Amino acid sequence: MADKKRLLTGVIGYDIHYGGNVILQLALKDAGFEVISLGTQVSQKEFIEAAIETNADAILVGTMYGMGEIDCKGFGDALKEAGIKVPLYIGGNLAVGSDQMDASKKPEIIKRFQELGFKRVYPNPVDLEQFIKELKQDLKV
Amino acid sequence: MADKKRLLTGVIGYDIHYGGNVILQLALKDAGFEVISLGTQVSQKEFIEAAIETNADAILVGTMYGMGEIDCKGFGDALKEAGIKVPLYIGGNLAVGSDQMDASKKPEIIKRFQELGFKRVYPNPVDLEQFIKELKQDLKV
Amino acid sequence: MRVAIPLSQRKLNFKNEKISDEEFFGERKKILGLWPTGKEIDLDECIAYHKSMPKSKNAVYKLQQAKKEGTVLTQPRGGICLVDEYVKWLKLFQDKGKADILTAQSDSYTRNKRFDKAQTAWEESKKLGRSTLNGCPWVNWGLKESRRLIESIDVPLDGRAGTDIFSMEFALAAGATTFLGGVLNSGSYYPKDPPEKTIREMQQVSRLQGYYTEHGVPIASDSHAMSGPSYPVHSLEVAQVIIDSLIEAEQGVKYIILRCRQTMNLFQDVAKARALQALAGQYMKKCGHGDVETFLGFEDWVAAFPPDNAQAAGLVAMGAMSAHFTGAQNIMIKSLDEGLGLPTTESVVFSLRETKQVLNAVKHQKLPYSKEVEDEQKMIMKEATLILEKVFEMGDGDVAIGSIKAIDVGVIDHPFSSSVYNAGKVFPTRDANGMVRYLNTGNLPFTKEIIEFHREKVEDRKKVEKIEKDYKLMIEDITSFTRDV
Amino acid sequence: MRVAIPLSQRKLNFKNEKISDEEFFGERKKILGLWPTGKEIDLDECIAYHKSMPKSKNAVYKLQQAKKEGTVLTQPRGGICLVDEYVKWLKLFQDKGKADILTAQSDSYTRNKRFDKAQTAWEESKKLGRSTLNGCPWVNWGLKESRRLIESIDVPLDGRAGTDIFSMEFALAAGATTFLGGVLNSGSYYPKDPPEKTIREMQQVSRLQGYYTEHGVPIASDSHAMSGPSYPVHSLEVAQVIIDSLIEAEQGVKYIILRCRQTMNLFQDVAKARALQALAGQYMKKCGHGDVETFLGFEDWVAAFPPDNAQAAGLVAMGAMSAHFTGAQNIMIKSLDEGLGLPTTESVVFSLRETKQVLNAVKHQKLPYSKEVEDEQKMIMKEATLILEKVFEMGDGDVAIGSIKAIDVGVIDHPFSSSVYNAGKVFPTRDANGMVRYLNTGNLPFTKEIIEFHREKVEDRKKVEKIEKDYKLMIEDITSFTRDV
Ligand code: B12
Ligand code: B12
Repeated sequence: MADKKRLLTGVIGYDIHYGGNVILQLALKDAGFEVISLGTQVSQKEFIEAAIETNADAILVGTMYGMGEIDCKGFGDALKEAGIKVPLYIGGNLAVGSDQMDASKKPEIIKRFQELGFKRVYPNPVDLEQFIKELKQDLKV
Repeated sequence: MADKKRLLTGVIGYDIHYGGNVILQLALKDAGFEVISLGTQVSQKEFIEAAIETNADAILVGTMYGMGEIDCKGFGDALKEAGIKVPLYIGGNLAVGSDQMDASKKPEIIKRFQELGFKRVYPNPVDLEQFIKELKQDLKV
Repeated sequence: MRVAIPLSQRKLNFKNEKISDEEFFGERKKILGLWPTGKEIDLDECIAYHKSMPKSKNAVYKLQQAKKEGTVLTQPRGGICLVDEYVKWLKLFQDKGKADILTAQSDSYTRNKRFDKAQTAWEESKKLGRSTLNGCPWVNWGLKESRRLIESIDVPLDGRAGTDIFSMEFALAAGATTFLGGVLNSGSYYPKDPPEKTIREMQQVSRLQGYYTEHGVPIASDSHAMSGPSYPVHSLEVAQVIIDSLIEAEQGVKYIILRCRQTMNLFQDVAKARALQALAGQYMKKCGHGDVETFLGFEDWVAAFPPDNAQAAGLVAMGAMSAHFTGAQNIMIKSLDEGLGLPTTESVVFSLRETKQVLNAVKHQKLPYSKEVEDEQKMIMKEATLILEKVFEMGDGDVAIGSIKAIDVGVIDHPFSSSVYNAGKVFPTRDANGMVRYLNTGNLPFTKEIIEFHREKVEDRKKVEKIEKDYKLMIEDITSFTRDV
Repeated sequence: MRVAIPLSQRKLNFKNEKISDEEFFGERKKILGLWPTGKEIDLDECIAYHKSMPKSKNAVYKLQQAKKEGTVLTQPRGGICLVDEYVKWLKLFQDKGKADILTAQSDSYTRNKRFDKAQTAWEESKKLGRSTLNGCPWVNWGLKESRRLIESIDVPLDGRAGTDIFSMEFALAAGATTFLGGVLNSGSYYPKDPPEKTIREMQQVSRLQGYYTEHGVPIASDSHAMSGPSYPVHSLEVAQVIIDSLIEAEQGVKYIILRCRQTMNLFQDVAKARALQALAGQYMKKCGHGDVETFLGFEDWVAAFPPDNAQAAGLVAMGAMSAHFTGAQNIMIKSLDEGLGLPTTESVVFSLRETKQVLNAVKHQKLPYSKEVEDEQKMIMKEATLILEKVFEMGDGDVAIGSIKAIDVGVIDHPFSSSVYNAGKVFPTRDANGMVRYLNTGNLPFTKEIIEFHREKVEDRKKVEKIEKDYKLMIEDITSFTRDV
């Protein structure tokens, strides 16, 4: 148990889509991680406080309802300010509207979230195996 | 019975789509016409011979399988040659391919068939009531 | 990290009883004061306004007609924040999609009373020329804009705002005639709120609907249970809808749409719909609400949709078939873009037209009698009755109080619910024959036999399909509908 | 004007008997001589060629596997004359549409042996860069081009050429492994040919398929009845498919797809499919063809389709549901463009993906037992048996001769058939409950009770729906599926 990497996860803003997050947690646990869940409607502040409290190795933000970009404004900076250096990930529906989900829009959306401080960005549909592979790589497990 | 207009109808070329023609016949009979049916796979020659034989007041050509334009080449001229002056109509699928059925293509298709000698041209979907109205107008009934 | 306050530390200072006029109007005043537009609403004027509307724009009359004629009214979802744009959309849905009822859902900020955030996003959207809000900010719109939306259409509008009472005030004032109900459902929308808060808010919402109805403007409440990424759990859904209906009826709601959600199994859809109607009838009568008129509403697969339009179209048509055979008066459709994001108008129109075609094609058909379907119905009724009776017992006859206590111990439980007050022990899955079963019954008050029945069915499937872990089963259930064919 | 030659003036100088080698090869020689490419075909080489093909490209093996696994193989229709273009199409259907079997239908000129006209149109198409032919001109293509088409794909190809024996020679030679059968069906493709001509040609076609099979290359024949603008007529369809199968089997065909066509009523689809399989089994055994392996094929609504893609998508999904519940091994789909014209590739891919999604969604489900469905099945079997027994009686035990005589008096009858030899007295319609019935039973050898049953059902509908004239009923039946929703 001791050497398990600890992941902090939650759904940001006013979003209550919890189903995907539950599945994500199950998959991460199966992949050998310790998972700390903050549930839904998690504010930036709550993420930051929990990250400090739990000494998490990474923060995994979920957002489904399309308004995540507004909710994530200044997130990277706030983390820096709090002295948190662990990598920040986001996955889900990263914009409002099906026209925004086209593969052609992905690079632009990813870039926008990277600028907000996210290390890696996963617009839906997410390949969880791929994500876990990259996460392990980043965390050197 | 005596004053009923006599219509000659059939499906041209190698086309065997008879269903629509049966419905057409039923509708025309209901509208007070006498209908002479030539069935399917009717050649230009058969139409012309029958027109002379029956002294028909109009010729109604059906075509569904998309290749009707090839089958109708020179039809107008052939009728003229045979001294037949009654109006010639065509209806159905007037080209091969769903992309040809777009409303935007209609004027072009109608023109092509008019040049082949057709008085009026009805690309699918056909409004039978509208057709019968126009037919009655043409035949002054 | 975030924990629920234990029940012992919470006060349940209310009952399943009609809210007094005083309390009702006092509460309204508080709510309407939350944003400047609140003062635009004058209840008497609103009722007069409704009465001046054509009857064809009232959902209740239309549902009654559908019941008489045996037809299914189609209804899309949706909502965006730009009124001009949304007027165009709704007209398209109505004229090209032939929608019988239209919808305007409030956005997530509005639902959470963050009118400040909604205002900013709305302003920004106007600048951008596209909606950055995922719904309709009724409160920020104010009465004039809200009415302009509804006046632009010829069919009834569903104001779908849940326990979001301020939005509902506006949607009602603007002419909407049907609303999202769902007392227990709403809990999931406010994950940090204890159930008593949600239920209390729902009472206010229902009371407002009842008020309109009492003043000659029939309003329908759409009672439906929570949904998640995969199958609905039948008996729990039935029990929840009935609890919702009872709480709503107590406040004076006289027209309730019992919402039945697609299972992907036509026969179980029918069994559930019949169970729901039969049991709702029993309980409404028993609780003195025999005068409430219920309708059956159907809802397309509310769980995860495939991101491919063609695949989505398959599920949409299946939903339409089920809606017909359940005998529903209304079907809430999903757009082809459901799995992607807020839909394009074409995608909504497509679903509407496709749904209507299927409904037309099966219009005259009846489901042949089958004892297997009847047995399935009986099973659902038996399970739901156990839940309902336990709830009444826990509340000493008060269904609202009983529900709160039941949620606390997991006698009522929502799979995948975001509420921190939710037990989260119950999960759905299907068995080897494609019937939805309980993967876990958690603390549901079921008999040993029932628990055994579900367990056996699930174990059977695990063997047949060679799946060992439960969570793999859950992922398989979701992905089997969403993955590439 | 155009009249059928009376039966008394026609000679029926053949039997339902396996064609002798001599006759078979003699006939082949004649046919292959009709166009220069004919000499490219060498039977021994073709059989060797088939044996060098991967098993996964043989439809029979794939159907057998589907039977074992309980899956439904999807298959689009289609055909155009430009090979390069069609290769692209087929690959799309296979890779994006996930089609399990692909199709290449011959065009209408080729079917009518007008290879001269097909040649001109092909040349012109090459110049235009778009196909002006409505199918594949196998004969004009010749062996190399035909093989190039089939070599480009990884799944079996259906050569769908009916009694068009020259096309079939080429399609078989090129690697196709399943074909359109339908002895009586084919009559409608050659409206001026008396049935004995069509049947004789079909015998040759079946003999060729049998020849390949006897030499170790299993080939499947797809037996299916005629279609028109509206509903299929069940018992007639069942009888026809069985007659076809018997005539085909007599020539050595060992694999037969019993094709069952969508009625728009899931339950009647199932009843018909069961009736067809049960009765086919009985007759095949009775006639000494117990060794023939049959498969159940399903076919999307073969009648008039709506010209709107969304509406079409609804019918396509309904077809997929029925295919599953009938227990079919294969479904022949319609594209979303069916009601318009030869489809775009997107439209075919959409239908394929939609179909597969529905099949996946219901994959594990079983149809609950219902006596009503069983009664429907029994009724269809009873009627079909009356037709079949009459045919055998009229042919003194010879089903081919019996069929010809039966067609002559309308004991076999095709609604809306183009054949001048067809009685054309039988018409389908549906009853008030959406079940397909006979509007007219014409000269079908039914008992008074059966005739009365159908009449009553239809009269009942007429009353309920306030339709007086029969032909208005027929138009209503067609337009109810094709008109704007
Ligand atoms: C179920 C559902 C709901 C349920 C949620 C219940 C619950 N407890 O979860 C209910 C009914 C409550 C609901 C409500 C709403 N919903 Co909703 N909902 C859905 C639906 C149908 C399925 C979501 C789901 O569970 N998918 C299955 C799971 C397994 O997938 P997932 O969520 O995408 O998660 C996966 C990945 O994203 C990834 N992942 C998740 N988190 C993370 C994090 C990281 C770091 C990584 C790497 C990966 C990752 O892993 C998961 C497993 O594979 C979707 C549409 C769809 N997708 O089919 C709409 C959808 C998400 N909802 C939507 C909307 C608009 C709403 C509402 C705002 C509607 C309204 N106006 O009221 C409200 C939201 C209110 C709120 N405050 O949030 C929109 C979002 C619009 C957009 N983005 O353009 C969608 C897309 C529907 C649509 N097409 O319009 N919804
Ligand atoms: C049923 C059908 C068949 C049946 C026909 C049986 C029969 N006895 O009629 C069968 C199975 C035999 C068949 C065969 C083929 N078919 Co077909 N068939 C159809 C289908 C599904 C319905 C046709 C129908 O009956 N419609 C209903 C009737 C009432 O409508 P209608 O025919 O359009 O007729 C109406 C109007 O056109 C109008 N009308 C008709 N004639 C006239 C004349 C005048 C003057 C006027 C004003 C109006 C008028 O009145 C009618 C009543 O409203 C259509 C697709 C569709 N539409 O859904 C394809 C379709 C017509 N067939 C098609 C094809 C390609 C074929 C085949 C060539 C396939 C092949 N390669 O083997 C063969 C044809 C062989 C041949 N030699 O002709 C294509 C044509 C392609 C194109 N134009 O681009 C279609 C469009 C399917 C498709 N999307 O690919 N077919």
